[in-house]
Amino acid sequence: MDRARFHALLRDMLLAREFEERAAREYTEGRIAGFLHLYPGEEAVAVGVLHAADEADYVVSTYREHVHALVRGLSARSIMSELFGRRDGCSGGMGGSMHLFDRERRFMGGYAIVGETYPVAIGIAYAIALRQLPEAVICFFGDGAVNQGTFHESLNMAALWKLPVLFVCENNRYQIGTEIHRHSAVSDVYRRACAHDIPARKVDGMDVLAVHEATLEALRRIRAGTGPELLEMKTYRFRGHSMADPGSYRPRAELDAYRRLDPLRIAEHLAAQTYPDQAQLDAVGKDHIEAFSDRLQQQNLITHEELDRLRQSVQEEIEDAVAFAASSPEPVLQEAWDALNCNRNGEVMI
Amino acid sequence: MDRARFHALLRDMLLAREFEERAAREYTEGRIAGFLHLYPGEEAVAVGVLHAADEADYVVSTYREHVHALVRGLSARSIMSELFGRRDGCSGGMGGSMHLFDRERRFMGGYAIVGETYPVAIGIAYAIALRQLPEAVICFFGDGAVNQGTFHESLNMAALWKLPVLFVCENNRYQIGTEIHRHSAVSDVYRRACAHDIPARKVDGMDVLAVHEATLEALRRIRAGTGPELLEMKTYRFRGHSMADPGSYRPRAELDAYRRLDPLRIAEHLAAQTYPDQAQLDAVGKDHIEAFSDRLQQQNLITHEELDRLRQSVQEEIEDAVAFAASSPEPVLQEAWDALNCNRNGEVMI
Amino acid sequence: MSETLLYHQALNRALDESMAADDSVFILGEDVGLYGGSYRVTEGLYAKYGEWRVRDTPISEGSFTGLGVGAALTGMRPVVEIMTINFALLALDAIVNMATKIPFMSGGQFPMPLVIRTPGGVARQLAAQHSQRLEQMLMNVPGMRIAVPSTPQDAYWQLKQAIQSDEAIFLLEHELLYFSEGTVDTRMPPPPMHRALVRREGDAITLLAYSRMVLLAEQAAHRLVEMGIDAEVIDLRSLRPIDWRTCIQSVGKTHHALVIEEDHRFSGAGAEIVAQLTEHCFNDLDAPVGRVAGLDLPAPYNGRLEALTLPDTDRIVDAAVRLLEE
Amino acid sequence: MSETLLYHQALNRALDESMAADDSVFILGEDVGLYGGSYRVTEGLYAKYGEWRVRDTPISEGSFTGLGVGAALTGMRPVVEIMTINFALLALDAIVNMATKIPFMSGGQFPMPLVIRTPGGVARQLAAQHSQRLEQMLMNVPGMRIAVPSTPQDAYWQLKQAIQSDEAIFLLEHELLYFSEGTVDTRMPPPPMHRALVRREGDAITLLAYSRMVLLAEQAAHRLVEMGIDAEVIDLRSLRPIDWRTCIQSVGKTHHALVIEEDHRFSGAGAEIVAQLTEHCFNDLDAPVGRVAGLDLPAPYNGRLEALTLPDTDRIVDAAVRLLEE
Ligand SMILES: Cc1ncc(C[n+]2csc(CCOP(=O)(O)OP(=O)(O)O)c2C)c(N)n1
Ligand SMILES: Cc1ncc(C[n+]2csc(CCOP(=O)(O)OP(=O)(O)O)c2C)c(N)n1
Ligand SMILES: [Mg+2]
Ligand SMILES: [Mg+2]
Repeated sequence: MDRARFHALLRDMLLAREFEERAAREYTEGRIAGFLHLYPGEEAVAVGVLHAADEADYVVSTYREHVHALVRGLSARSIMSELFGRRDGCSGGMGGSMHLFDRERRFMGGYAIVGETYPVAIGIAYAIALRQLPEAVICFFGDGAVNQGTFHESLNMAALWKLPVLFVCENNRYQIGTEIHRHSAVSDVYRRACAHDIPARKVDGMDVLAVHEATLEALRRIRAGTGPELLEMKTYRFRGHSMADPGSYRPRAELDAYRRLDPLRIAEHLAAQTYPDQAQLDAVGKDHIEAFSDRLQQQNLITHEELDRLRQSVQEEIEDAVAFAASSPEPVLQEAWDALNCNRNGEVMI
Repeated sequence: MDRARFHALLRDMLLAREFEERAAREYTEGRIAGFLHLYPGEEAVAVGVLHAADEADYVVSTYREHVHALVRGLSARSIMSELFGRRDGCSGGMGGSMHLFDRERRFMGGYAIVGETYPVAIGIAYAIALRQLPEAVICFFGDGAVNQGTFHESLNMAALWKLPVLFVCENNRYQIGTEIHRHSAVSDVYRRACAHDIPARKVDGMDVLAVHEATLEALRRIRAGTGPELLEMKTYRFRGHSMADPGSYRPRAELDAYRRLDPLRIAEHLAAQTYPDQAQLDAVGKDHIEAFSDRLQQQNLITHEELDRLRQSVQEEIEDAVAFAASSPEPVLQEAWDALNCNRNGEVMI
Repeated sequence: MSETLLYHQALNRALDESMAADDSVFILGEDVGLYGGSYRVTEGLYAKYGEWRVRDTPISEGSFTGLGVGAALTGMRPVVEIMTINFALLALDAIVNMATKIPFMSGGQFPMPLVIRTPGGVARQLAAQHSQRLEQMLMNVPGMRIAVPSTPQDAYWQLKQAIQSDEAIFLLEHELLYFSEGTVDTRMPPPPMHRALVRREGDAITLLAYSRMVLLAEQAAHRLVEMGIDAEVIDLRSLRPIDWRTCIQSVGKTHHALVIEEDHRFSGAGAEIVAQLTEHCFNDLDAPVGRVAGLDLPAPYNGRLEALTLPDTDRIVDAAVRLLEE
Repeated sequence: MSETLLYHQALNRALDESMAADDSVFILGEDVGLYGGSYRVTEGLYAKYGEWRVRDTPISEGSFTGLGVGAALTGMRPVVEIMTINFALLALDAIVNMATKIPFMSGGQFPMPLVIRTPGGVARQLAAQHSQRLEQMLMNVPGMRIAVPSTPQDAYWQLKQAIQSDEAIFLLEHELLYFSEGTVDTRMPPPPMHRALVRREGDAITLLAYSRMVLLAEQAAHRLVEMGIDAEVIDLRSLRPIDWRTCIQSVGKTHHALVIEEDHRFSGAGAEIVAQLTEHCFNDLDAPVGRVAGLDLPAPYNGRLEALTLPDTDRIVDAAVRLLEE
């Protein structure tokens, strides 16, 4: 087992948490606007999955995609700048939180209309298959998103033509305020793949190693041309759906149960609350990250000092990203026109 | 076993065949226009299913719905008039072949955009469930139609809320010119229902009694409130997709195989043709209808004379329908405006 | 019975009263129930009327809108909430090909007592996919009516009228109006749903607007009055049909007209208004009918750029002044 | 290299040449392969290029159009056939929210070399759900280009240009034009894709039309000439953008303009044309710009009624004469 790899996984989880919590703060302070959907609680999914991807693979994501982008290698600077709406943002300030794009890293976008990631993913995969390249597409979506018609439409085509797509469901059990048993007749998402004979399984999405292993295996088969697969990651978001959502639809008992996933059990004394405040989140939210770092320590894969250094460097990186974003200039209107007409190749209209 | 019921099934199959073949002739002669999708080969499905329905049940159908309407009790006159575009048509000449409606008989329309029948059906079923009535909705669709997103969207909602819908797939193995293995990863449609835990099975759609039995059972459960079910009827259309389609995409061997379903085996000497001409259709097409009438005769459920009389009466009924349609007046423009504004309740605009 | 209500409360009141009065009214949409609606329009109704009449749906816009169509065929009066208009593209087949065509195609057998309500317009930095103005798309669809309330009173009136109507009605609310306040009289008999209302009388120029743009038009009118220009403000209230008579009367008096719309300018809702007014008032007009509209650009996320793509009071005032100088 | 070709053959030629020249071009849609396309546009290409480049799809318009978008992101040049425009409603999210917005939202990182072609317009008695004219819906969408060829030559040119372009282009063909014949020169350099062309010169009135309506406009012009009215006919060829300069020049000469569109009149494509021409030519116009358009009624199945809902030569001639009398 590779020490460096473990550190990398852990660092990205820490970075992800730090990035998101900082984004929340910047939002509250008015430097980020619009809709902001955060990822705390789900870090093991993005980190486990994307560390299994090759550089040549493509990633298609949703509006809850900062962490996907970050783990994929987009700099915290370019993402934070995008959230700030600045010129140095990865989408030039035009896209914002829900529309991060990076051509170079094959980060093919965050899509904000639920269900759009499937067709985009199978389209990229179609191009790969047509050209017979050893590449794969990773397609993220939520549990609510599987009720959009494009899910089955796209799965059918992917299976029919054996397209190289890994469908990754981030099942956090909620479609905004609607719990999964109230939005889906079958709440095990992986079981839906039976309709198209697509190999599928569920994975503990709070365990970064389980996620990572499952993804590595699936991608190996997919690149060999055996067709699409689906992984359902059972996970949970600690925050509301977006910064606009207080999350009051979640019963206390449920939140408690997920808190108990935290091996440090630091959450228990918070049980009196129905929804965590900032301090609680800081404590509770770390569950799987804390668990993972504990495990690494126990197995001597990381020392206390190394862990501290990781934490330190992550904080510095985010600090730097915010400073960078804050000083990045705002785009001007001509840049918006240029973005729109990027594909006009200089043709003059009218 | 009820003699009268058998005769009724047989008569409707004969009527259906006669109606459709006559419609084809009228189309060729220019009295019917637009798209005309015919049903020969699939009669056992409509007849078996709809004879199992109650008056209070609702039927939602596609553009290939003349026979559904006919078996549901719309007069041949009103359907033929509609195909002729006349005032006495069941849709007043506004809808045509693909849009037959009859409020009184709860024939809730023919829909020509593939995949529309599901939401309409679950909407009616929702109203039934909300009012807690012992009624059911029968929703028809083809094998090609299951790839439309609304299929899974609607099945999920039907299962989630236990809506009283019987989903009936008329799997004739073709989406126009695209054979089922080229349009669906899983070609047993009934297996797709696993994605929503909906009870589903396949049925020999060339056997009217099998269809009838399966439907009776399913409707009994559905009316008792156990939720939706799905029946996949394996069937075949003898003609092209519509009158505009010569059907040259179907391999001879396949057509031969289906011809062999005809117990009279009168088809075999036609094997040299790739697509049946009218005479062949007349001969071949009768397969399951001939088979069924043979069986009734052998079991002494019908006499030769009775059969002849049925044939005779069916021909007369169609003859009468055509004469009626031909003499029905054409609608005038004001009637079109009235149809559009049927729901305006006299409110004067502007 | 006048009260001061927020726009979303006025809508809630209309729903509540309609549901209390008529069992066949039910609501469905994403998070309309337990959550109370993303803009609080359905707050409290789930507890009051139960899950069958206030139905939380999966994310299946095409099918749950179609579900509304099917239910309406049986005489129910569904009120479908599409969470925002941006998702209505997924339901357009149900709206255009089903809801608006069935009454016609069935030869008039099936009325369509269906209401589709949805928040729309450009809110604040929601970026290109969440800042759409799709009213134009439905304007060309026979069998459709489009109501665009700009005040809590109209929100209350028009939603109630829409629910009572047997026609398919699209009620377009504006995301930035939900927390605007206004007096709502629940007793006063409402004007017809599609009647345009003169919000301010004047004789120098007619400002025609709908939804949130009415507020901007009124502000602009105040500024214009200070400059000695007496502007008339018309709130169209309905985009299909449009109450031409009220518009034409006004232009007959002012001889100048300016349309203010949030739509992208090219082929937006304003185009039809300009076309019709020109046709009907050609000889009355001293200058071509003007348009102040959104730029032909998707909404940028960046806040300053976003603002530049939209009409504002300054631009309306400028355009009015220029029009009068022509 | 002039040949006489049918419209559908001209399209087929454009596809064939584009596919031969560039490996990244591929076609997908329902029955485009083995079957050869429901209007024969893709005939022969499946055998020639194989199933990966001529892909028969399931009935999943939303997703296979989106598949085209995804493929275009990698630099492929997909040509998506939507079997008829009536089914495009199911693909509007892919078209509007994905294809046209990605280049913008990504800050210009991703061009969109995607072509969506589809037969549209009113054919013969296909009834309300199959007789739609949805071009209007796309006109208000920034990032979209809409080409509307009326001749085999334009069908050939514009489809080739569309495939070569890096922008999202909607090519609207007309179901009643597929079997119309015309000369196609495959060597001549084409005019810009959006350039309007004067089909007939005249100085009394400008008839503006697109797609099949151009043929009616030309017929009407001949009749008008016989009546001593020298009409100019402009084929717009593109609905987004519209080549205003050509239109304005013509109106500057004729002082009268009549728009002929198959659309429903209310808020159809013609509205924007009237609005712009009025704005730009207000002082040149001797009468308001007129419109001959479809009735605001879904298409009835009955053939006589269907015909009554559409523009025909008589109605164009009448409208022109009346316009000149004003
Ligand atoms: C088509 C569409 N409908 C509705 C919405 C509004 N919406 C945004 S996120 C969301 C819930 C999605 O839930 P899920 O797929 O489980 O993802 P999660 O947010 O839990 O990560 C909804 C309904 C949308 N963006 N797109
Ligand atoms: C959404 C949509 N896409 C395409 C079509 C064109 N079309 C009409 S019927 C048909 C095939 C349908 O096949 P299937 O569902 O198997 O029914 P069948 O015709 O075999 O009865 C197609 C593609 C349509 N009407 N609607
Ligand atoms: Mg979720
Ligand atoms: Mg079929």
